[in-house]
Amino acid sequence: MSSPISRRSPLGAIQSADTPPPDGQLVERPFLTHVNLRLDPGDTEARSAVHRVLGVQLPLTPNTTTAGDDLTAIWLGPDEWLLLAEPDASGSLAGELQTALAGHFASVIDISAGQTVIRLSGPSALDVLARSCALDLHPTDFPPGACAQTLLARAQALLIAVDGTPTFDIIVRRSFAPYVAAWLQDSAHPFGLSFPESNTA
Amino acid sequence: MQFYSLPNLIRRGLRGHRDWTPAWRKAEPKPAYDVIIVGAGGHGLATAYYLAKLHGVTNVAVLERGWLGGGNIGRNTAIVRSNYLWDASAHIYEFSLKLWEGLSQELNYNVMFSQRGLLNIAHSEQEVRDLARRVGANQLNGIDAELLSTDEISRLVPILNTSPDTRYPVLGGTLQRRGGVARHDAVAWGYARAADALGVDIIENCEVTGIRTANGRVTSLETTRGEIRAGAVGLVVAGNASVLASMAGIRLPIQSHPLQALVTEPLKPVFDPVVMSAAVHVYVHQTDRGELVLGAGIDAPVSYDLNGNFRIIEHVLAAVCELFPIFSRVRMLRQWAGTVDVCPDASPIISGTPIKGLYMNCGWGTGGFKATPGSGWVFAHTLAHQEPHPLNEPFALDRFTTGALIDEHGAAAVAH
Amino acid sequence: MLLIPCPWCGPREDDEFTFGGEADIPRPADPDALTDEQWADYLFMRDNRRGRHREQWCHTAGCRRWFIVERDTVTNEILGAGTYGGST
Amino acid sequence: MSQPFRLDRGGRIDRDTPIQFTFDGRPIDAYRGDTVASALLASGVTLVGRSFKYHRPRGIVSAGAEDPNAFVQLGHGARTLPNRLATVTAATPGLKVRHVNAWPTLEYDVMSAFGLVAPFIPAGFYYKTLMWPRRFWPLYEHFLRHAAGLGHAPDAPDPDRYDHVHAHCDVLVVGAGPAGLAAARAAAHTGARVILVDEQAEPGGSLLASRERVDDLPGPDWADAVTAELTAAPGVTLLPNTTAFGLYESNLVLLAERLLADQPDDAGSESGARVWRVLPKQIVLATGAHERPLLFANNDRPGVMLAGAISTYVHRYAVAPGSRAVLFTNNDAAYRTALDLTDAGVPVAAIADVRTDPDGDLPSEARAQGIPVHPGAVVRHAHGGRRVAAAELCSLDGAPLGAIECDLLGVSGGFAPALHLHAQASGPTEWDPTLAAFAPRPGNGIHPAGAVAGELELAATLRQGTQAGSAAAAAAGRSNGSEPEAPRANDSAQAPIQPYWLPPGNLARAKPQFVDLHEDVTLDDLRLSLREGFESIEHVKRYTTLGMGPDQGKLANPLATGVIAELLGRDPASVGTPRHRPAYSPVSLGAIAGRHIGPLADPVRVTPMQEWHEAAGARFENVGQWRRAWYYPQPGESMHDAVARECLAVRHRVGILDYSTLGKIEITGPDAGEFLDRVYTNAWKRLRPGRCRYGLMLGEDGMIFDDGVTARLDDQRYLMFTSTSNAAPVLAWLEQWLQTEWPDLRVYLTSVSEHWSNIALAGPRSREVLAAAGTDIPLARRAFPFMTFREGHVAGVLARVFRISFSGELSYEINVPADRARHVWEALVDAGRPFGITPYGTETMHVLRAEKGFIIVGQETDGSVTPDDVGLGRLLSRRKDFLGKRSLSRPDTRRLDRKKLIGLLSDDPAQVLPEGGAVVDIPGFERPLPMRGHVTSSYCSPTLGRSIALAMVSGGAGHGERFYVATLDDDRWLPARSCNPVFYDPEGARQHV
Repeated sequence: MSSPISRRSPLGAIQSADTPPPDGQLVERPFLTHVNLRLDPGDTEARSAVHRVLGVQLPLTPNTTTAGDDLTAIWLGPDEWLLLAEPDASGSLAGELQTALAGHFASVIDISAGQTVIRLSGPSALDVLARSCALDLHPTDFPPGACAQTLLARAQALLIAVDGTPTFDIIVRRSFAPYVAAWLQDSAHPFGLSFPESNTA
Repeated sequence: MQFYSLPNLIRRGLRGHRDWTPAWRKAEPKPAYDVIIVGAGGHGLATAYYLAKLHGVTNVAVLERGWLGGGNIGRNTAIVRSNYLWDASAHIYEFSLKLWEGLSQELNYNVMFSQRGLLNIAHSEQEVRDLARRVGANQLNGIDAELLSTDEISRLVPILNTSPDTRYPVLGGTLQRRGGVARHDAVAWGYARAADALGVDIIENCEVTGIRTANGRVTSLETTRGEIRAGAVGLVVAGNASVLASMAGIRLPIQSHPLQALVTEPLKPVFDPVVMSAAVHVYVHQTDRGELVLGAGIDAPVSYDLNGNFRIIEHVLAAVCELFPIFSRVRMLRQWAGTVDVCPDASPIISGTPIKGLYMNCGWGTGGFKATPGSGWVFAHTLAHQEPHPLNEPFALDRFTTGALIDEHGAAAVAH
Repeated sequence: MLLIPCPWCGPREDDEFTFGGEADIPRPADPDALTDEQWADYLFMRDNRRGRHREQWCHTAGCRRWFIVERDTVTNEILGAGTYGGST
Repeated sequence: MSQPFRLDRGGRIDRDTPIQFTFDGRPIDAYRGDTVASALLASGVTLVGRSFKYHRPRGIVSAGAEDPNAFVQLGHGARTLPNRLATVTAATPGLKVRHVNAWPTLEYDVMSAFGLVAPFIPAGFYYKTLMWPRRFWPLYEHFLRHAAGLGHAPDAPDPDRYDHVHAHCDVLVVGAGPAGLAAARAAAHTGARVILVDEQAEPGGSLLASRERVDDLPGPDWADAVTAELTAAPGVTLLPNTTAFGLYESNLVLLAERLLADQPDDAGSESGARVWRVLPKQIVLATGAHERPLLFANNDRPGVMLAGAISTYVHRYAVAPGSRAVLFTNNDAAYRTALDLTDAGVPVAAIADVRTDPDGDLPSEARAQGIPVHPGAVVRHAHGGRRVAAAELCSLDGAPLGAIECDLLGVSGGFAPALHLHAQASGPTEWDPTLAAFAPRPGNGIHPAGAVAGELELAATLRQGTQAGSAAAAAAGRSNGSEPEAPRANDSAQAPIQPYWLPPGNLARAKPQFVDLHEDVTLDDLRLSLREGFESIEHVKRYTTLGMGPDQGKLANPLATGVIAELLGRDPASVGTPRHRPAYSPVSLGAIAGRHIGPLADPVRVTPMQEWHEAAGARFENVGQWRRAWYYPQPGESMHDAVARECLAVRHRVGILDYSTLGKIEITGPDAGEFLDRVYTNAWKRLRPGRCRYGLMLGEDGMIFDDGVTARLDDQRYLMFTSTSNAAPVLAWLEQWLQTEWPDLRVYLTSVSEHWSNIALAGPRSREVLAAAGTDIPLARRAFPFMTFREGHVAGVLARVFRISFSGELSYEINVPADRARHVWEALVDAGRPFGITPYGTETMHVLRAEKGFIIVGQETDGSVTPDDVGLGRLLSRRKDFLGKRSLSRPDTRRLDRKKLIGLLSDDPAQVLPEGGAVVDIPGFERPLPMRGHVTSSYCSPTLGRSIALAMVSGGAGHGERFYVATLDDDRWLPARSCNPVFYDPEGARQHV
């Protein structure tokens, strides 16, 4: 019974071997590694242990991120972070952290399959998001490196300002991805933006 | 009391309507009353009327902080029905509905009670089950209730979107043909006029600032127009029950929330019955003026704020446009909020209190208007006999201690 | 529409939050020691104050933290906010 | 071109672009830039509608959103727009405009008969009659309803979509008149982010109809220049055709932008709309003021217009709304109109001025132009039917001054600030005696400027606007120290107005004098209201319907305040005005709903196997936002057939269920066991790693809140399953206790619901299927017993396999990462084929669990059910406290006659009892009839070959007790007997094999 194990992203990207996400302004970035990390920020030992594994410090300032070469640490709460890494890191990353944090009151949980990333970029990105997002994403209030958990229309989402293009990564739970994608698609249409075929769920 | 009738209207019309007299006197507070009702809303005025009419208690004052009928009776969506789940609720609401059916004649005031039918629609299998359970219970309680199929619903309200392709298709519903709507302000005015005619003093702009007691018994009320002694006091102050009760050191199992409502521009008639959908928190009917009146869900946070909440309006109108696609181009005219006092079981408190002579009628949540006549009737009985009528016995304050709650969340119009 | 000041995320629109009711109602240490009246008071009775009101909120769609807000229930003006352990 | 009243020069219309639309089928010539109203006036159409109650002929009164009369129906069919104002609707080619509320025609409206009986149907007449005979009310009401109403709703679903935008800025300027333009300019000067909105098609407001010069430019040119400047400025958003309709707490401002339809259609330019949801840091309120009408007999005749509106039509649209004018005023503004008309070549036959010595600059200029001015004079009566023919003047003491012929009667009773937005959010207002109107007080981030602040002179307005703009920007944290110089204007000083509410002496008795034109509320109606004790302004409003029309009483309410004050002999400030409510101008429900309709109405949550289910022909049911496979009918199968087949497959072979929607929460930390002990009714600390346990969660009121299996993954990690619909509530509930009550517990909660898909294999052959699919987990009964879990590979994917059962059969719930779930599902289906594996849906799942007497929270329970009530008392630990425990010892929860879960078997095995059906001991037709309980679940059980049901009945029931269940549609009683609620395999042997 060993047909090759195919993976399916919520927005329809199907691939057996991980490939880098296509360029574009409105695309899914499927199969990235998502690890949820909980620990007491006061436990400096634990934090440096994490630093040793990740190569970046955990952001302690609310709604900010710290980015390494192939990994971003995203603030989710005073004792909660999301680690977003390249696809192949899955499993290993969580494993290394668990080992590194042995003996500490901490929780490391791989939730890669539970959510996906939608990348929206281009000059009209702010206008598109303004259709579903109540936050002020103007660069003065939301510069690159900032992140925010909020609602897009009626779905929870995590927004990350990636660069000043502007480019945003939008992280949504798996079962809400088609809804959020449809909203973005509908909002982006007047600006001539849309998902590539493979992503229109 | 000047009798209202077409001949009188014409006779006085010929004289330019110059000799109509006030619907109720602007009474001055006397030093003492046998019974003081706090709150000149529908329930308070109805209580005073039935006290005078049925129990011969006429030395009664109704105190109102602002203008008569300025509370929830002046802000609600005027829906009348009795299809509640539990026996206790069913009995009091059905009793109330029977009073509604003769109210205009009883008060010689046309409250425009219109039994155009009330339709509850279900959007999920469990909702269908719950509605069926309610219909079953209603039928045993002698309340008219019919289970409707989606087809029957679309025949009854053709403009309702009953397509299976909508996000939450209509899977069925129930109809109470005797349900309907009434002209809410007229109810307050009609009771006020009739009570006044029986000698009840209605005192507006008279705010209660304190409740005095002696040896566990209420003795008098401090008001902005002086202290007034009272044999018995009935607090009927929707939206302020906790505040008044706290003056007597009583804590209530009540939280106050804003309830949103709105009205559209007037249209020629497009549909008849009241349509309610608990799942999407909508109830809508068309007034005699042609406006669509829509009720929405309640704000989650405790609040006494009466400025509308636009978010709730957005949600409700999205649901309305799904249910009634032709209303999408109709326009919202006015939006407002009322304060609903909600009990943990979404049922009211009509009860004595630890303080002798002090009675409360509160916690009606979204059910208050439809209960106005019945609530006044049983509360009058309770005040007159110093003990509850069987109809309101189950709605005692101590049910929250014993645990004998009457959970009507399912039957209440909106999710609490 | 309220702007709720999350102690961590700053002011956000109220639909990101869950209202948790009146604050400062600690769960009795030994419920069995209470009379039915005392238990009912903990369970159901509320101040439901008109004016200054201390209440619990959770930033459900955000950092998932519960915190305390002090608000005027008549004007809905936010008077302060604080974390558990912190103060308002 | 048949535009007799079009001036041959001037105006801001585009004379090079003639267009044509129709009014009641009659072609109307116009120019681009016209409103429907200006075009109708240009064509000499003065009768545009019939009044709401008496169906009196009505004409255009204003040039804006305050018009009480100019309601028309635009377009037809699905795109029709009822009750739109001709005064704010742009004239577009092919637009079909129809009158509302008249039949058969506007000219000959049968319902104008109401006018004849007007004396007998005053305000509130319906409260006094139509009560007898009682059964006739539906008839009366039918007639009332059809007489009332206004436009017609569309007859088909709305083809248009509506846009929603969230916006943020430092300064929002509402109104682009002189004050607003100056304010926006000043704010932009600081680099602030500015949004400037105006309900008109072009910015400028009163400047567009002004005679004055600003910074040495004609008013309109200056407005154009500033508009260009602002359009070019970075960070400034200019929104014409946009009405700020609501101001809410947190200073949330709602804007409705009218969009030109992509392709011109017969609904005209208003068919599309965009709602802006703006959260500004500061607000400049520059909404201007509404001119007040004046009272006199027949003051509602077509041709009676606001003086300011006349000037607007002359200047902006090059339309002279009449050929011979009389003006009636109590202030200087009307003189400006007189001069405008004179310039336009329209003779002004007279100006009646309430003031005895009008001597300001404007009056003098008017006199100099030879316009007859009658000081201390009033209009007492307007002659004419469908159009005013003459104005009858008299002196204040009633001495007749004769009737002066005219077809245009301009009135100006002073100006009432348009403070609606401000007042909606309970902003403070106060009575301004010099204006004789209420004006807003600044504060709370709101800066009023210009006419809304009571400033009627242009130069001062521009200064005020500039200051307000700078102040607002500064308050928003944007300031560069310098404030731009305020624009200069050359307007003339204005003499104060003289309030004029009631006509003096007997003039006040003349009929009819309309206070609210839309609602047909007359002076006599107000008198009647007060006479009958309805004195509070809210009582007057509700009794007479004053201000309740679609115009929201913009003109009527400010007038009514003064009139009522005078009738009561009270100070207007104490009379007040009816509470202002959103929306300032009506907004379509669709525009407010925005994108939240159709496919975007609400999230549709699906599992990774959705496409497979669809391909397999599944029918689906909504479970909250989830869409779940309900059953899989094969060709020709009814639901009953399909469910029967699926049930038997599970009982005799093997079935596969997509159970991914269950909530899953990982509970980690040293105190995880202690935490579970507190939230579950049973004990957890001693559960060994690798084992599972069923848990019951109560609310503090002791009622069942949720149930599910929790597994101990390792020493410090548990995985909790919640019911599908409670996934989010349970997590929130657990977090609340953890964070607010038990912060000392070292526990972390993480939702993994979406990461793990859950595939349930159920049935005697499931072990073989799992083995065939390929797994490294030892499956032997002893190696992997019931109520344990193992980690290992299934079909090559790392999985958590739980040996738990919701069907009572040998069963494995296989959790795999969602992105690989489809692969595993297909592998299992392939592997299962030789064993006759059958996919089953939620309906079969329900039947199977009912056969086993397993409850469903929310179906057997309803928030008033305790564990004892459903026979789960054994799960209540005596040795520890847990949430809800104390409530179980209250008198009512100890009652013996509480409703208990029982099994019910109808005497007729083929009869499926109705779910929800009432259960009684003895049937009968007396009402009320005592009820024992109700049927909670009822199915045809293929396994048992008969119907089964679960019910909640008071006191419960032993075996074989007689009950009757009422049918819901045909008054029949179905006999049934009670039984053990576990209908199948009561020993539970099958799940242990």
